[in-house]
Amino acid sequence: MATTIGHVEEVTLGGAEVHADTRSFVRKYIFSTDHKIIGIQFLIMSLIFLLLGGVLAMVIRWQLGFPKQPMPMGGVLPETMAPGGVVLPEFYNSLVTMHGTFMVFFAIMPLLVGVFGNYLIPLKIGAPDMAFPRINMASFWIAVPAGFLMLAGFFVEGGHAAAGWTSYAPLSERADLSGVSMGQILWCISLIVLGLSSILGSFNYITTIINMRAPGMWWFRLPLSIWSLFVTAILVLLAMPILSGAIIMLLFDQTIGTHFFGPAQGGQPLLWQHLFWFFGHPEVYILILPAMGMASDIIANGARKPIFGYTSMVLAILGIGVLGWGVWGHHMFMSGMNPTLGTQFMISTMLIAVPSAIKVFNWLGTMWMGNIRFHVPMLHAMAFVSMFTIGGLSGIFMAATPVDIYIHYTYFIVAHLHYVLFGGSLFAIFAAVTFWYPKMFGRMMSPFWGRVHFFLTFIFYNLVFFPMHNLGLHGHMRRIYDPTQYDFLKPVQPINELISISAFLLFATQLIFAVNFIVSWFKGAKAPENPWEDNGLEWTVPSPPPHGNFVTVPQVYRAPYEYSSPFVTEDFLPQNRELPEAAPSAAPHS
Amino acid sequence: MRQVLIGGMLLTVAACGGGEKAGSDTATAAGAAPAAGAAPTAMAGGSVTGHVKFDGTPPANPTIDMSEEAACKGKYTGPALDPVVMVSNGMLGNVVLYVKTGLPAGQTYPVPSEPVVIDQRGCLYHPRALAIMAGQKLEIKNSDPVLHNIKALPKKNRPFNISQPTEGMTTTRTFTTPEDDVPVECNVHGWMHSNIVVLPHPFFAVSGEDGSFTIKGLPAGTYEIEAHHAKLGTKTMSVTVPADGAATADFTFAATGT
Amino acid sequence: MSWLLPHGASTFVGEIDWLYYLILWITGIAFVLVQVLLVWFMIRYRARPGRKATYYHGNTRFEIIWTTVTAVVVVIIGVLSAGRWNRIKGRDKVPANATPLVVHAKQFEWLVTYPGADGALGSADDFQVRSQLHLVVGQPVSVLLTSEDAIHSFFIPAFRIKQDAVPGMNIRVWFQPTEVGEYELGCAELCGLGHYRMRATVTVHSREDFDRWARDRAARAAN
Amino acid sequence: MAHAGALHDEDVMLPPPGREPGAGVYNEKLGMWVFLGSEIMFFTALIGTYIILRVAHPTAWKAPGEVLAVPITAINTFLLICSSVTMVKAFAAVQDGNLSGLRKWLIATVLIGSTFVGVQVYEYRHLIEKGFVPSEGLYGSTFYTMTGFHGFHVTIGVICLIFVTWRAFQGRYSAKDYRGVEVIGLYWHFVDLVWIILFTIVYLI
Repeated sequence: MATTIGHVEEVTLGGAEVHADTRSFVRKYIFSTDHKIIGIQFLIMSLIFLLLGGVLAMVIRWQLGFPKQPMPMGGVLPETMAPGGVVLPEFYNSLVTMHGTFMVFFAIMPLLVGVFGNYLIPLKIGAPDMAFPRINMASFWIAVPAGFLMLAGFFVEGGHAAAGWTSYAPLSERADLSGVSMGQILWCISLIVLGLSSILGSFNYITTIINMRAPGMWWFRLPLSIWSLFVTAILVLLAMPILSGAIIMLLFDQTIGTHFFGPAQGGQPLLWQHLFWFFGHPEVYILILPAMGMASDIIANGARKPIFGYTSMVLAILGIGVLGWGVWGHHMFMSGMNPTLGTQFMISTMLIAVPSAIKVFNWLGTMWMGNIRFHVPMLHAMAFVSMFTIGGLSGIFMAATPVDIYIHYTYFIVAHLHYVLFGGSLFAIFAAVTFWYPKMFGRMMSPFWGRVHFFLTFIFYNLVFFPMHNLGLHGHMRRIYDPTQYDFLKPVQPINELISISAFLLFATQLIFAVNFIVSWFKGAKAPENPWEDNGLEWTVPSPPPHGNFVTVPQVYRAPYEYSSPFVTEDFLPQNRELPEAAPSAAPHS
Repeated sequence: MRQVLIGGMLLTVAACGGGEKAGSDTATAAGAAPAAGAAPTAMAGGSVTGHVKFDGTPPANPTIDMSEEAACKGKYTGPALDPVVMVSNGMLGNVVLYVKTGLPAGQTYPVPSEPVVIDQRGCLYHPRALAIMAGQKLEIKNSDPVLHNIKALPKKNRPFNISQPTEGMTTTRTFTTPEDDVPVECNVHGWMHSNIVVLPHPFFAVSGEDGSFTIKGLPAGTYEIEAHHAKLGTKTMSVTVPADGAATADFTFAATGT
Repeated sequence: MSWLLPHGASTFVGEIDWLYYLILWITGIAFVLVQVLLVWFMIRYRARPGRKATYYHGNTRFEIIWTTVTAVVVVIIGVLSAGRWNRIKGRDKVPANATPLVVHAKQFEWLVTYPGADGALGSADDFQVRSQLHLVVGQPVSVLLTSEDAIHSFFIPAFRIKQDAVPGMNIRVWFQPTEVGEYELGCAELCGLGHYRMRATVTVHSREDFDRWARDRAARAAN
Repeated sequence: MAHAGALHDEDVMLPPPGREPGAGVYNEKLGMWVFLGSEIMFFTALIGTYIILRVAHPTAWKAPGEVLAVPITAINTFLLICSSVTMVKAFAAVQDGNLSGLRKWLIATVLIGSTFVGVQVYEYRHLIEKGFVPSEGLYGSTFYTMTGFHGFHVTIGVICLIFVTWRAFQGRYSAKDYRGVEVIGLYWHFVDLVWIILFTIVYLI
């Protein structure tokens, strides 16, 4: 039976299809409604912001490692930022704020949700596109002006927002306290716009996953990446409007003189923190759940073995998605919130460690008795497990409220969040980009340079962030411009220098990735349909897949991780391959 | 490798910086606009000179506890005093004197090219009171090896809050609109205060330690001169300046203030 | 690069440091376990030609074991934390004999109001000192934290005490220094461009030294 | 066998054909339900803020009717409820294939919705003239933010309704395909519901 899907008008069976894609260049690559193009657009945008966030981090590290010394080539900065190359304290605060904002909202979140949510969901569930392709396009083209608004803040008088990425009121809303007015307003507007983009994206994902799964793609046959993106989309959908509402109130406080967060007429500074973290803690899981899901896919692929405990992995994702709403107060243990409330938040925080631990053990279980292939995505995915473990374990110190009294607001927190966000999310992103790159661009990335990039990143990354734990244990506060102002911090300044030098090397290492990414796009070896011998539906179509993805609607017969199945000679078994009746179509779990 | 990466990052940030600098230049140009509107009159040769005296026992100036700022404390042999009322030999310093009325309406005057300097030395502002013409450059200097921030909270001009973390830093700012009193403060050292009068014309002076002052460049005419002290209040006096001659105006403040 | 906490000098040091070292042991063991297993699996189960991985989907008994063990361990840590937390931060736990102080945080100074000779705040002999906290060894103090402008955070690393000062709120925090010496108080919450300079000296005196100092300061303030 | 949205003989009021069973409703309707989840959270943030601030500072609020004109808003509330009724009528009409009824009731809904916004603008102007502005304490802050964002939602709803009406005149809806009418109806009822909550907590308590 001949089928037409999307714009693919003619089909010849036997593998090669003939395209009659009549769309213009602009419709095809710029204002495209194709989820794959939108995913790639998000990829380019968020990698640019990742680079910019990294640049800001380098300036921060220069100042911390070598306080008040002229930065090499820093003289090109204007005197409102760094006269004579010496970073000013107000610029330092902007750097810290914008590094966080760029990385959280414009790099990691779009990389995970915007890029892989878009690219993987329809392909992996066997759908031709998203449920609402035009809304999907709008989601990207709303994110772009948000990015420009955020960048514009650097060019306005008074400098960019400087109250931290958490923008605690009242510092953030009073120009007389921060010296920043326009920058903070742009920050607010940009995030409101970006929030709209995220909400449009997420309700699209949810609808798509619920309604557009290929026949046979039961809920418990969904790959874990899709499960995690599904729960993430729900978190984005419900958390982003809270942030938007809070930021709108902050913006009104600044511009039209309302009194939500300023104490002068009864407003409450802590209210901002409650609202921000009520969004912010689900946000933390938004930033890690898709990473966990994609790492699960890649680890099962690399280990050539079914994922260990698929059901408990799904339950852990759901558990995190639910418990994640009840732990926001652990960001506020020192805020003056009622200590009894603090105890409750501590208990809920302790409990959320359980699903995370289950996932780590299951990843180990997946590798156990496997036949592990050390391809570049697998290297990154294993580093993800290792680094996420450190980030998870260091979280327990902070969840224990008495210990948190000491380490709250110190570099211990900085170390923890970077172990989760860089060691966790970013390693998983590297794994995912290198894994799905052949599908996205139809070419392979260089495995040699991939390995070089991986090992150097792994080493320098740990040299940068591991010693930060020790700084924090020494009492080193975060967001301080010049640690040598404190006598008790003078002895640890050499650690700061080590971290800074390692950070410069870490940044330089990322250029290897950038070059590999760009060069492979044009010069890489042509990618076959299924270079990693994976089971997912996306690997059953050409690389890159045509518009409309599947020539015929795939029929799904089994769970996504049937590696090394005894029913076939190969060590993989795609979800849509039909086996003779004799072989069971779905292996039992557990 | 490291230089390459730093270069890259600086290039990016430089792009941002360029824009900001252009912005502040524009602000300066706008500030000079009233002066450039009509053809500015060349400075005339008349002047007002005089002294500001202080009658009675001056009130004791508050002692400042600089013990947590060793670098500043070291600049004083005795206890550091905040010169709220600076009197020596019966003469009062830090009084801002300026032409209040008498200048022809609509007349504009060239903006002095010399900047007005405010120096942060020994964790105090020098001078503690100053006058500046709208559009004239205010040069802010840090002569201390510690962080100072300069927060100006004008009502009619753009507020600013900038920092100077290192010794020897200078930063330039301008005010665009005349304003009676712009308070200036440092938040790192809560005792540091100064007040700036922003004027539409260049006919102003600040009395020195000996209480003397000279307002130069006035055309012949009768003017009302106002003497303003942040603590002791305001006094006015009418003087007639002959062409290319000097008029005298002596003010006397007393302990009771206004 | 030490995993030991620096020397502390308040009554909270014992409680907090003990819990810290307990968690360090627990997480240290978990860390070693996971990393060793990871590396061992990498080596032991590396891909070799002609070999296939074991077709194995999981083991419910293992899952139950490690879920239970993790849950029990974190709940134990939680219970141990709750008691300590309450003793340190509980609103009814401020000792009755604690010396009252007011610490008013403003950009970028700590203004400390001492009760003077009568030991009570709000009387005529109170005096204020900028960015200097003077304490008596062994004497608990009860600090009322207020803020003028932004949120600041009162942090004395050596005393293991930290508390935000929030504008519009009066937050009480107490502690008891145990050793004579000089320490540092810092602001731990970003409060503006001078945040890094918002520092104060903490001096713990013997009772006699403190009285001498207080008399001297009170006299100076009276002038 | 084709994907959703392709124009074939399938019933477009059902989930995309040839797919694993999902929510049992067509995509647009499911999408709107999900999107309303997001809207609920947005208003939760605003209303939650209002409740927290009001509980902490009850004296910052004036007695009902002292500043705000309750009668005129009560009439306005009644109007908005009526517009939900006309929306239901429009929906019922299109289900029966009564296209003229659909147009009539959609126009009625647009008119009533616009009147609601108009009355709100009038009320704002009146209040601001009286000196009750957004910077007027917590009362002004929360009042203008909550009712303002509700009014913004109503305005968006009216714009969408005008679009749907225009399409109704173009004959784009029928008893077989009335997705647009049903989806905007869901949104409209939601906005109405939020107003009933806001009217109660802002004007009456």
